[in-house]
Amino acid sequence: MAVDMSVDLAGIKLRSPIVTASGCFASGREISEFIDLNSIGAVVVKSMTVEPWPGKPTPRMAETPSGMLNAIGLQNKGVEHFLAVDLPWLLQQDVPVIASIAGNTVGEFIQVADRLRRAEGVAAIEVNISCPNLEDRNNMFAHDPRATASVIGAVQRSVSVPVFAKLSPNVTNIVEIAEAAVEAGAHGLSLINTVVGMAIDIETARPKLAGVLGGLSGPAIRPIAVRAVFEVHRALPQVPIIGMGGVMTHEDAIELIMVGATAVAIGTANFINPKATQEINQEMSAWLGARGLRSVSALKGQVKLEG
Amino acid sequence: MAVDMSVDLAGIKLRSPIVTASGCFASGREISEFIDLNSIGAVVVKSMTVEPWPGKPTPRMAETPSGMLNAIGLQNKGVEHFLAVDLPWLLQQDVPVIASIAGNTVGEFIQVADRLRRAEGVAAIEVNISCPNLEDRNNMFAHDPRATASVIGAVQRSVSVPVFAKLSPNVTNIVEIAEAAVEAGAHGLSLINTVVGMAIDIETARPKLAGVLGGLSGPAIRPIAVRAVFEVHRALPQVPIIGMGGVMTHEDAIELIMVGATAVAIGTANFINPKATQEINQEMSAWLGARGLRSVSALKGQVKLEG
Amino acid sequence: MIQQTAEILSHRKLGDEYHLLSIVAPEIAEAAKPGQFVNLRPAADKHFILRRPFSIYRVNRRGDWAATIEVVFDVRGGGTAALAALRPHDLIDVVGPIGRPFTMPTRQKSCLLVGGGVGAVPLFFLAEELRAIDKRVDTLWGAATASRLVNSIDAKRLGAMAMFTTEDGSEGTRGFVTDVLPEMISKCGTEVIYACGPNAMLAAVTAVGTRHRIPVQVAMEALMGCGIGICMTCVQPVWNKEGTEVMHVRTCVDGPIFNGARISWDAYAPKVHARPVPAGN
Amino acid sequence: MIQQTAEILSHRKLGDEYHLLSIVAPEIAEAAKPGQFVNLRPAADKHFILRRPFSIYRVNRRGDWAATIEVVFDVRGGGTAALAALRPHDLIDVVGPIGRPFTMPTRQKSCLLVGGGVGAVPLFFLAEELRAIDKRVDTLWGAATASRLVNSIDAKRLGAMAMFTTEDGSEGTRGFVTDVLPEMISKCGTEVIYACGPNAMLAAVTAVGTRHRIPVQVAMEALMGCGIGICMTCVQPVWNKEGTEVMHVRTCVDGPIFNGARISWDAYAPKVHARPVPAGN
Ligand SMILES: Cc1cc2nc3c(=O)[nH]c(=O)nc-3n(C[C@H](O)[C@H](O)[C@H](O)COP(=O)(O)OP(=O)(O)OC[C@H]3O[C@@H](n4cnc5c(N)ncnc54)[C@H](O)[C@@H]3O)c2cc1C
Ligand SMILES: Cc1cc2nc3c(=O)[nH]c(=O)nc-3n(C[C@H](O)[C@H](O)[C@H](O)COP(=O)(O)OP(=O)(O)OC[C@H]3O[C@@H](n4cnc5c(N)ncnc54)[C@H](O)[C@@H]3O)c2cc1C
Ligand SMILES: Cc1cc2nc3c(=O)[nH]c(=O)nc-3n(C[C@H](O)[C@H](O)[C@H](O)COP(=O)(O)O)c2cc1C
Ligand SMILES: Cc1cc2nc3c(=O)[nH]c(=O)nc-3n(C[C@H](O)[C@H](O)[C@H](O)COP(=O)(O)O)c2cc1C
Ligand code: FES
Ligand code: FES
Repeated sequence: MAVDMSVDLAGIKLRSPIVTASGCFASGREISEFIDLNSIGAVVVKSMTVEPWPGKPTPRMAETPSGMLNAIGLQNKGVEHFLAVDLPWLLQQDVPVIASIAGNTVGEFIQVADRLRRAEGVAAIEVNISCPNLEDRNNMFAHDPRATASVIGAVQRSVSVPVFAKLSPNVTNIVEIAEAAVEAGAHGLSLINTVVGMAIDIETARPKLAGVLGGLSGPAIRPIAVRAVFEVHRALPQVPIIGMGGVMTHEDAIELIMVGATAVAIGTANFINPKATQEINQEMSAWLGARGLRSVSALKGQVKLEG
Repeated sequence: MAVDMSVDLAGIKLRSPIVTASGCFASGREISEFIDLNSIGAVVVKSMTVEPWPGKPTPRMAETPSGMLNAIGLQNKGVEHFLAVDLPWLLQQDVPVIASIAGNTVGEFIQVADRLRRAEGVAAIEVNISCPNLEDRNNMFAHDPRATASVIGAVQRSVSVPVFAKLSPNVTNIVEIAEAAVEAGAHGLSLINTVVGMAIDIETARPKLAGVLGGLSGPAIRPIAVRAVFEVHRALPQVPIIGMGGVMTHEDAIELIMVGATAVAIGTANFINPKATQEINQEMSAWLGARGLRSVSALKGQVKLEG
Repeated sequence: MIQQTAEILSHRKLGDEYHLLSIVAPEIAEAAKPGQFVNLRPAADKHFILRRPFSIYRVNRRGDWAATIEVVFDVRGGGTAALAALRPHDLIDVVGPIGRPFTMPTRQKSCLLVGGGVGAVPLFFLAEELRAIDKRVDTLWGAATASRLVNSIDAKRLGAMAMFTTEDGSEGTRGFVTDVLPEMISKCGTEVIYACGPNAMLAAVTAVGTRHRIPVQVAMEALMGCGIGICMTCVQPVWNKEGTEVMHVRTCVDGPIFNGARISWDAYAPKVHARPVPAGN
Repeated sequence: MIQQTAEILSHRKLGDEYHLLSIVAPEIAEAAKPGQFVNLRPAADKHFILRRPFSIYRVNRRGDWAATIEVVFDVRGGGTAALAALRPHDLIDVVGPIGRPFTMPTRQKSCLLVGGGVGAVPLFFLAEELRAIDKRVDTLWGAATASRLVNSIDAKRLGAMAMFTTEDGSEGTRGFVTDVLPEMISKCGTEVIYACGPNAMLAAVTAVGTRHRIPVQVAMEALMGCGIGICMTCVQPVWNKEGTEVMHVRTCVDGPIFNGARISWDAYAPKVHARPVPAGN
């Protein structure tokens, strides 16, 4: 008896709960040499901005215990390049496309959203609000409920597809931000983005990243991701969540689903194993089958607290 | 030429910058079977409360990639036991004693501080404000600048020794909390406490911790600790910092000193290697000597950002 | 307690399921008493893995400088898998001997040792020491199935009388140790019971012992963060002397051997906070 | 690019400082071109460690199913230490061949290969392929000291003329490759230069080449998060065709071979943000 791996994510039908984490899959072309894109649930592409962004100087990466720090600076070729080159290619691959968008002002977010609205074939939009807000002393949008609401509200009014707010774990109360995003019209939530961290090369006394601070990802942050998904799902049980953070195996993905994720995004794992998404999908299906479970959606939010 | 490992921590003369992290060394008696307590800078004891606390049910621990989650619930025998049993023993060991105190109300913190004021031989007090505040819907004191200020202010007025505020990394802006603590009279800051996390046993669908949520410690969180010490030291360069979080080796300790820590506390590393504090101290001294550096204090805050 | 880097003398399988590691650790072997354990670091993995506690199966004090301790384990996860990969001459970081050992009987002459599954391990060492002080030793061994019994050949010879129970009947009596325990007590004139195994078994054995007014010493397991008494992860719910209050007592250094009658067995019903609040460590 | 678990055929030291791993990987060996690299996973450590990129030193296509690729490395940190521990028959996870290879000359006949330290590695494969298409190959090898030269015995025989420089004079001319480069160019009638080594050397070689109006192809190194083009950690500052703007171009899949004249060498002066703001990934 085959296991039903399909899930409904804010009205989008996915073949599998396993999707890609923005910025860890480019737009899928490179990885398509290793896996069947239509074996996974959706491709979430690298965050795009109105104009091309050059990103930060190098070094942009440092390895840490069970994790890595990155300070890429959202290097991307801009929304026009996405529409002209990446999207047409993706649409031939028979996999839902989720466009991640970024900006430094509400206006920039709106401009990208506007261009995407007029494009065919974008299944949903993920709003990467872990960006410095030029209009507010470079505070991250995601660190303030008001800034979060204004970006999400504006994007949501400009497009007709479901909008996911991508939350930052670097806050005192992630539930407060999640609620602000949902009240502003977010149809779903993606969490978590990277945890801000830093590393020093003690021989040179220099930061290992040219950007000084970076985003921590990988297995090291998984317990932080599980907690975030757990708390947000408890507060907003109706809101679909794309859970992510340090997922390397199908067990890790199941953990996030049990605390409330509808879909699970794979990020850093792709760097180590280009086949990670496809393999995790297969192994999750086998795990469910071995336990006589017929559909992955049955696991969602099943964590037992009492008794 | 011997290396001078001594440091001045808020007026307390320490033989070494290597101290113990509260709750990871008990009160030193067990570990004294493995190391010379007077080879380290100070013993920071397990947080104590007015009355004995039973702590949380088990399981209280779960291993995670490069880290561990704990939910001990501050089990301790109370301040009277500390004064009657632990302190007298510690005072024979010729090592400065830093008493960590905890409570669920400002009043409880004051009561512990009062008892300690009348005791001889406590070199400093570390205030563990990562405790649920019963008077404010169980919000952590450390998550709110006002609550932080009220606890630190009250404790600081009740005692005559230096007061260290132990900060939580689970906040949007740790500098804001640090400033509130210092304005309220903290002589120094200890950071970071554990990062809130969670883990599920997917076979039973139960949280791995009876307390559900737990504190993540160990190498996994080191980049978070480095960033926290870096930012707090930049904002408050005059304030002495006890840095901690995932320090396993002398290189890790040096990293924290380079971003501004005056002393470095060793926590989880003691569990794996009971000799960790002493070995890190020796290896740090050797590292300095090999580079012709004559004193550890020369490294403090030496991280190079420009050019 | 001491910490040392020790050499693996030998590694062999004990039956289909268990591994026996013999570790050269003279000082630990010298100091070790039945019921104590060692805390092993599976690998000097720079990404760190906590130590793993293992009961001392036997000590071999012949040839002082080469004196060894033996541990027996089955592969459960990452740590025991790493231990199972150790070869002779490999080095391993050991802390031990740890914990309060079994208390040797003074007046009592007739001792019954009850082991469940891998819980049988510390009873081999105990049996030798009891016989060395001329006590009568009887043994009762239980497991889910025959292959889960630890070294049943030697187990038979450890004492005057030996009985086995397996849940599937593949060896000895079908059922649980407690099904034959009362019968053994009367046959052997048991005056003191030493038990090690799953909590459910220890609770049941304690109940039987109490009914027969026989003291029961139990060896408890717990998740251990440090194994040396500094982290408070390993606590058991134990009644205070007065029986007025349940205290959280460390298994590693205040145990692992407890008076069964003092354990608050019903505290093991899983308790989980309904409204989790961020944990104070 | 393919990913496969491959078997180690052999592992030997190459001089005092370098290790040579021969890996059975027929498809990768078949597809590999000079200048390309493989991305190796040092250990299937569950706590994870990123892959490590290594130039292809040589391929051995004899006996198709057994065709091998060879990598040469020195131990720098955890990853290379793990690779240095590999034994014949061990398995390793390999991704490759990766990147844009050196461009083979069409008109030009006379090629000069310039290698600095371990940067010499990809030039061995290149030299063989150039000679296979009847090009004149001359080689210039530099290092801090003799022991840092990769396989100088074979290096001597790779081309018509071979010169060595070491900073301490322990082999060949004392100094840097650029001290003898102009002389070699005129002696050998060099028409195209292939260089691999530290950035400072590549910048200097490119400058000399440009002065002599000789195209210089450089093999660049960078920290690599993924090695397959999806993470953007490995970028180099490269002038666009028009020379109007510096773009950040991926080393792994758009390089590692670049036209030296297109690299914005002065962009390498360490740049660090004065006022760090939390990084957007
Ligand atoms: C005092 C004492 C004596 C023990 N003696 C033996 C023995 O003689 N033979 C034997 O096979 N086992 C014994 N155990 C259990 C043994 O420690 C665990 O099987 C082992 O730690 C599992 O590690 P792992 O990495 O293979 O499993 P994992 O599941 O990967 O372990 C994950 C975590 O759970 C902990 N853990 C898992 N199971 C147990 C358990 N039953 N008790 C305590 N911690 C556990 C591990 O320490 C680790 O922190 C003993 C435990 C204690 C406390
Ligand atoms: C295209 C390419 C080809 C290479 N070819 C060779 C070769 O043929 N022989 C050889 O010995 N080395 C080569 N290197 C360098 C080699 O990848 C590093 O020496 C190796 O990754 C160091 O890993 P480590 O864990 O031992 O060192 P660590 O210092 O522990 O590495 C820490 C981090 O730094 C990275 N790193 C360290 N040094 C370098 C470096 N010079 N370049 C890129 N990443 C680095 C590692 O990947 C890791 O992420 C090449 C690098 C690149 C990019
Ligand atoms: C190199 C790198 C680049 C990333 N780029 C983006 C990005 O452009 N937009 C975004 O929303 N998240 C980005 N992220 C964050 C990931 O999408 C993901 O939230 C995070 O890495 C945690 O998941 P992981 O541990 O599985 O990698 C990036 C992460 C990494 C490691
Ligand atoms: C088991 C355990 C118990 C702890 N108990 C306390 C405590 O009582 N008071 C306190 O301020 N911090 C406590 N901490 C936090 C540590 O002091 C330290 O801040 C944290 O573990 C990070 O350092 P580390 O990674 O070196 O362990 C505890 C940590 C652990 C792992
Ligand atoms: S395991 Fe740490 S106190 Fe027992
Ligand atoms: S290393 Fe990831 S893009 Fe080149």
